[in-house]
Amino acid sequence: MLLALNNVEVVYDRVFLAVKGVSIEVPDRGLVALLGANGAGKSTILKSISGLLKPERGEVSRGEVLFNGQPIVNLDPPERVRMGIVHVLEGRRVFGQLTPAENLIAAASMHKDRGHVNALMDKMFTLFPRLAQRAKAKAGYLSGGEQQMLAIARALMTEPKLLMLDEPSLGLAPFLVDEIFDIISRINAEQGVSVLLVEQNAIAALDVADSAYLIENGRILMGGSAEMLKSNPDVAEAYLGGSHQSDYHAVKHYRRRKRWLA
Amino acid sequence: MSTSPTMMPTPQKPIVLTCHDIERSFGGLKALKGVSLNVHEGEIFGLVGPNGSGKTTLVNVVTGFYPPNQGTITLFGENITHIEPHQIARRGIARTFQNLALFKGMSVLDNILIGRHIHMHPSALGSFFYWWGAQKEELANRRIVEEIIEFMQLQDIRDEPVEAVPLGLQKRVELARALVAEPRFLILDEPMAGMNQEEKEYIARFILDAREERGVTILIIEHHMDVVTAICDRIVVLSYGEIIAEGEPRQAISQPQVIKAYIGERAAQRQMKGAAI
Amino acid sequence: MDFFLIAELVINGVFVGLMYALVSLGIVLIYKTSGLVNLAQGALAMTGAYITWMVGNYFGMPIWISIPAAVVFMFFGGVFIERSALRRMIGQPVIMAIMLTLGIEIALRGLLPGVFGAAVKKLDIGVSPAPLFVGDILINQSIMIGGVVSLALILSSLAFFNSRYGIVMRAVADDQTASWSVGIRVEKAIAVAWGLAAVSATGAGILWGATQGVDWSLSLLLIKALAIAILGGLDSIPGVILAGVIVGVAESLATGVVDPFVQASTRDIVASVIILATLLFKPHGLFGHEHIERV
Amino acid sequence: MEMNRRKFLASTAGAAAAFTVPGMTGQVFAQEKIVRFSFPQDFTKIYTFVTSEYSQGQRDYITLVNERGGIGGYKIIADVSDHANDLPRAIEAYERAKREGAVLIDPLSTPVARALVPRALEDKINLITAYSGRSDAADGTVFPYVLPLSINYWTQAALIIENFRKMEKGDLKGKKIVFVHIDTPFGKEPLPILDVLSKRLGFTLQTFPYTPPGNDQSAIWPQVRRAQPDFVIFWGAGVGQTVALTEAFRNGLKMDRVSSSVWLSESDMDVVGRANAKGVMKVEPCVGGRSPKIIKDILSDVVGKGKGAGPENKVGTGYYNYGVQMASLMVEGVRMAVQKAPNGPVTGAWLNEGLTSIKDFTAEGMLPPTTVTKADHQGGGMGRIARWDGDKFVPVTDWYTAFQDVVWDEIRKYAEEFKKTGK
Amino acid sequence: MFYRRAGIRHTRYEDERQLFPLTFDRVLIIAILVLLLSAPFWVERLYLVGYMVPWLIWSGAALGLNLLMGGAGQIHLGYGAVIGIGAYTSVHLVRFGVPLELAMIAGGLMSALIGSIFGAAALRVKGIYLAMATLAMQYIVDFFTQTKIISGGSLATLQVPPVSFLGISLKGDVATYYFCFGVTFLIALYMLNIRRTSFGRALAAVREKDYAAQILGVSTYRYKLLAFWVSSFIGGVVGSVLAVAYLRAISPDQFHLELSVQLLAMVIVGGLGSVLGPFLGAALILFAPIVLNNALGAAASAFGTDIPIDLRAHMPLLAYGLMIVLFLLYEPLGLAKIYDNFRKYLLVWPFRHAQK
Repeated sequence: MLLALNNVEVVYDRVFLAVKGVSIEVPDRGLVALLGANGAGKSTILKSISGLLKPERGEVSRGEVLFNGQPIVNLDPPERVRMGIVHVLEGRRVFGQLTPAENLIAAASMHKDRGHVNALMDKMFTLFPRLAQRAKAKAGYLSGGEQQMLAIARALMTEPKLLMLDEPSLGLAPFLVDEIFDIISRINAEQGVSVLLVEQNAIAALDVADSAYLIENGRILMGGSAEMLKSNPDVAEAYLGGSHQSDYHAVKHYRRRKRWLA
Repeated sequence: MSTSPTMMPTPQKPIVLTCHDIERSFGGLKALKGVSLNVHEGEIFGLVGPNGSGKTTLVNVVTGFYPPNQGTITLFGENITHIEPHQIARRGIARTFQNLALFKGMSVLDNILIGRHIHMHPSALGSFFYWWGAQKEELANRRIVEEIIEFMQLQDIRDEPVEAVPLGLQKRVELARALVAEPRFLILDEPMAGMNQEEKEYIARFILDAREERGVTILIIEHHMDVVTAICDRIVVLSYGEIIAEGEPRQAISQPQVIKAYIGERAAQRQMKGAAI
Repeated sequence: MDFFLIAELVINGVFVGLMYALVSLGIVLIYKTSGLVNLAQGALAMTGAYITWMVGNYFGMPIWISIPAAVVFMFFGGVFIERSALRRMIGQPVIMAIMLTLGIEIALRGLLPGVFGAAVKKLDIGVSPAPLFVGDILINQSIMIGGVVSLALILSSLAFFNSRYGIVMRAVADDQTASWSVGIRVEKAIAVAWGLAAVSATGAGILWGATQGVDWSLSLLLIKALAIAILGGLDSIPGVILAGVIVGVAESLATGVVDPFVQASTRDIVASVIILATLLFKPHGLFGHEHIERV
Repeated sequence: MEMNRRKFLASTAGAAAAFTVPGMTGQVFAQEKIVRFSFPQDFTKIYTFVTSEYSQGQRDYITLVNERGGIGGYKIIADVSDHANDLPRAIEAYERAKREGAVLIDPLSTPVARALVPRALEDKINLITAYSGRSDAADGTVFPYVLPLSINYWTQAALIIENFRKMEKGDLKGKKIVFVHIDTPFGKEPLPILDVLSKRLGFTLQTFPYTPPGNDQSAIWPQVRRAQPDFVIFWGAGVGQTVALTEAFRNGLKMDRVSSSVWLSESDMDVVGRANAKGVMKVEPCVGGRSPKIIKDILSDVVGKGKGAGPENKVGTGYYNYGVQMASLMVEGVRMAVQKAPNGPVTGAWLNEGLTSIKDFTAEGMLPPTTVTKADHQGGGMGRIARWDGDKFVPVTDWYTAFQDVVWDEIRKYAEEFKKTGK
Repeated sequence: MFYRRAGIRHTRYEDERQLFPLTFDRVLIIAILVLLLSAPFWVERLYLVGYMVPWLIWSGAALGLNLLMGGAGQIHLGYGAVIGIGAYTSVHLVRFGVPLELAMIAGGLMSALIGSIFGAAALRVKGIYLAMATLAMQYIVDFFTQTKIISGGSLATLQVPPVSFLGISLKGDVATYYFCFGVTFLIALYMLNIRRTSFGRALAAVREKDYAAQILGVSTYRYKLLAFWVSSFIGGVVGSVLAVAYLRAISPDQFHLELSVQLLAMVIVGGLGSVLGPFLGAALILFAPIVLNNALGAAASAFGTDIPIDLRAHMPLLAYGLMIVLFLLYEPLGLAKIYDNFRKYLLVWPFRHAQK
């Protein structure tokens, strides 16, 4: 197993428990999705893996995070990146004042060899030809899709074993969503990079993922293979708002009325 | 209680809020492209759509934080398009925020008391002559606040520092702070984000009660479709700053363009193929 | 008004402004990387000058040894300040960080004169004080060399920012969390920024110390440096050069043109007026592009 | 570090322990006959350039007196502390001094002296304001307990102008004098005197203020140069003085036509460059260097015995000697008081009687003949001009005084004003 | 044991809204007031005039600054200048023959007026930028205070004539002490009252989240300006007290940046937003250098230590700076927080945990 979370708890500001006893596994070369509503704790789980809780005054208060069998909870984010974990943040967060090329160089701070960095950059530009075209512009002026590609390319510069993506489809046009998800599948398949994907767009995510976990209110509600989840009626209920099966809606509605308004 | 969650708006009911052809852009990005809608008195009006579709921007335009680049907003028949938020508050709007905007370092009670601001007469000199000035007003307003505290069932945590209270309760405190201003129009921005089923039900109940007992018109942004369909009278679906559907909730969200923009492209394709979900 | 006088004031103002700009370079470096304004920058300049003087005087080293020694010492001094103090200020209100740097400023003003004596020290870097006239215009050799050296140092810092590590530091300036996420050692980059800020302060301290002598009053360079940093835009190095020249010339002309009319020294409030005017009318400064805390 | 080590005499600091053990020192010294002086001074802020040397001189002289058995059986205790030019600390020091029975206080700071004036007048404690404080305190009728005991800034300005007049063979008509000064109350103080004198003697006066503390005057001196002055007076302290001189030299001004007040020292010259500053003049209120007998005595009896209050190489510097000068005047005051009332009681009034009876005192040739009366607290207004020869300050005039009518007009004007509002 | 919340039940809002709802706190505060009021009868003059009077005055000023910084969250690096404006206005008026009572109010009003101009910057910028703007204004005010018409002639000293307050002459130490005590007491009482009224809550709302305050009907413009107005008014009144009761002769350099920084340090070391904090902070910042200086002197005499005079003289400055640094690093909430922890400990004693 490449990554394993055992019973992880995350606390913000020493008071607010955001993640409660979560256990997750990502196999080597696997593509795993975390699904759930806004604020369910998905991003927090990613941050507990990449170590980015600290700037938000959060910490893993219990449980262990194992990467390649090694505990990493006490490591700083840069050390984890050097082990092969990279995190593409929600909202892309490219370095807006830097050009795409500089974005890539900045992410290669762990490689001493200049030639190696150049080779990696060439690779990225072939993987994302649109970035090569705009290599001289400031990254802040790229379109949303281009920025997302840059964010992924930047992450790949660290030569990760595990690529974590937080809402890569956020705010992108539908055709771009497809493109991004295709790229993610390709990276997973062709380069052998394991992917841990956080998505609200559950259906799109389940389409590409091997397996997935459903997170709600900081807990894992359900986990299993993508096929299994897809066929589970509760998943459809929770993530499609009952918009397809009106009889489900009626049942729930009735139940709800009884509970809420009695 | 006898409210039907599927109560349809009666056309005769007067209009509370009108947005007419609202446009707003940030830098080069057009967040709202000619949005128009009406909210009627006594309605629970839902605003749904994917992240970044302009829901919160619209609410910020209505409450005066981002003056629109184009279009007009009318509240209770009065044009409020370029009015400051604090003046809009005095015209009967209250709102909550997507990412909690409680005042840290203060107790729950004080947080709710601030909600009474527009009904009080704060004065530097009045504080100086507390016993002859402010005390009477403070006590009178305290009574009203206690009513809301009871209504929202916040008695236990009244004196706790607000940041020490669990997130679900903080949401409730924020709702109490909005309600205590006795608004005629209440805007809730994702009041149930990150809540579990039980908490969601609590909030939904408070929302319905607020409408029922206080006659408040409510505009709500929410991602939990079950809740939206259960309590909203009408909804509007936004995508890329445009209204792509509106009407009765269940009907509105089952339209193909909504599925495409909100539920997911591939989901729509699968649905067309008739695959089971 | 005499044309030659104005010309002379402008020329000298340019050089003086560049020397101020070297102090504010450090403020900009720190603001860029960690988003806080270092009010101890003037005191760091003073410290750098004291250390240079100390190496020369106590160990009898020639100036070409004492300057590099002080630069190295101060680099690690800057790193130490960041490590031991400023790093803990992450997440604290702005006022706390401001106050912390003020506290460091006060402590340094107590420490250095306390240890080495309060009397003015002479720091000789080998610039002749003899008059140098170009026609009717006097070029102040000390500040001319100071200005040229400052400009060279600022330009080389610009060049540094295009190097690989420079790009990393700019990335940190742009988005700390994102930098962390791609494996940049953000703390190290910020510590390096502090080190470099201390080095630029040392450079300025040595140049000013050679002009005016070394004592606590070197820490007063702070206000000029702040004015330049704010006018330039707080996060812009080219801004520092232009703003430095503007502040230097404005001060020089205020002294030469305004003072005789008002019979008072307006020099000090030039910096203050520039700060205020910038913040009120163009809070981003001339070149600042980062998000400014506007209401 | 060795050179900067300054020894700290136990006796000088002893009373400071009183804070931790209130009343202790009072008992310890109760058996002895003592006169207590308090020297809270500014070692850390504005007056840093002068305080340590000045204080060293004061303490060395008092040690010398005590080594020789004191004055008429009285030992002199001097409490030294730092008030950092900060009023709460200074007032605390004053109140402590008062409680411990100090009869004299020398704060060596203008702002502190100002705040202490009303208190000292009320408490009848002798406030020494040499080279600081209010210039109008020379009027003893209005300020009975405030004693500058030295030439105030108005007199210093008058002495400088008189010297220029002598250099121009008695006539300044049509000459141009430039006054470069720090833009603080202290810097502006001589202006009224210079104005009156320019009218009376017919010279034109041009003034250039610079921003305190004066570490950058590069825009001032080009203007001075272009004004083509016959004489330049530069008026500041500490770093402002050295920068002024450096700039004057850089601008090619004739250094032998440049003059300063008393605030110019040998270490300033080191900063400027000893050779560059050659020819510069300053006002000397007492003899500088190690030639006076008192300084020689200190070297042999105090410093030589390891009881010096500071590094030996500072003995005999300008500011050190100012300290000795003031201490000798204070001690002379004690001597006169003991003559008048040998058994005390030692009070401020007792010492005041002594101080205002000092007559033609020269401290064995170190001072100009100084006479302090109940009316004149300035001591007669004598000083001289010395010129830097590249190595030391060499006197170029005898002790003299000048334009005291103008000075006293100004003194009375302000004293009158003080009387009107302050009492 | 006496310090208990248990068993205290308030049945009326009035009771619960008392300034000190706990009996023990009330007893404690009354005891302290009695001690302070009787101070002239048992405190030596040295400590009364040298310590208590400046402590009261500086505490009052720090309270005023804390209203702005802790209460409304606005940074101010030029409070010394504001105090100076009040001092100069009232001293000029008193010299002109205006009674002190009026002159104090006028000083407060003038400070409030000019202080609100400082506040205008707060409407444009905040955080670090506001700090810089107020710093710049400190220098600009300094420049104008230096002018002859304000600072008064070539000696630049304005003597304060003997004054009386409500018919009592402020010449003696005791009267002066009570005068300062009264003013600071009123300011402290005001601060306590502000915290339990809508005015104080509105300020806090502006401090914490100005956008949320806006939508609750709080005009951030208005309250930011009001905060500057009120705190400057307090600064002005304290300035006139400082001038007539303590300095007795004022000159521009008494109100320079050092004073501003000193007050800032008091607020921070004492505890942002606390009413108790400024009193503790003022005591520490004012007296630590003095005590240290005296202690060093004592050490020098007792052990004959060989401390160089320059070092000894600079030690208090060094300690002052380090104190600020260490407080910020180890207890950013200041002395008031330390006291609060202690009090909480007492509240639950003999149990260990106060809460959570």
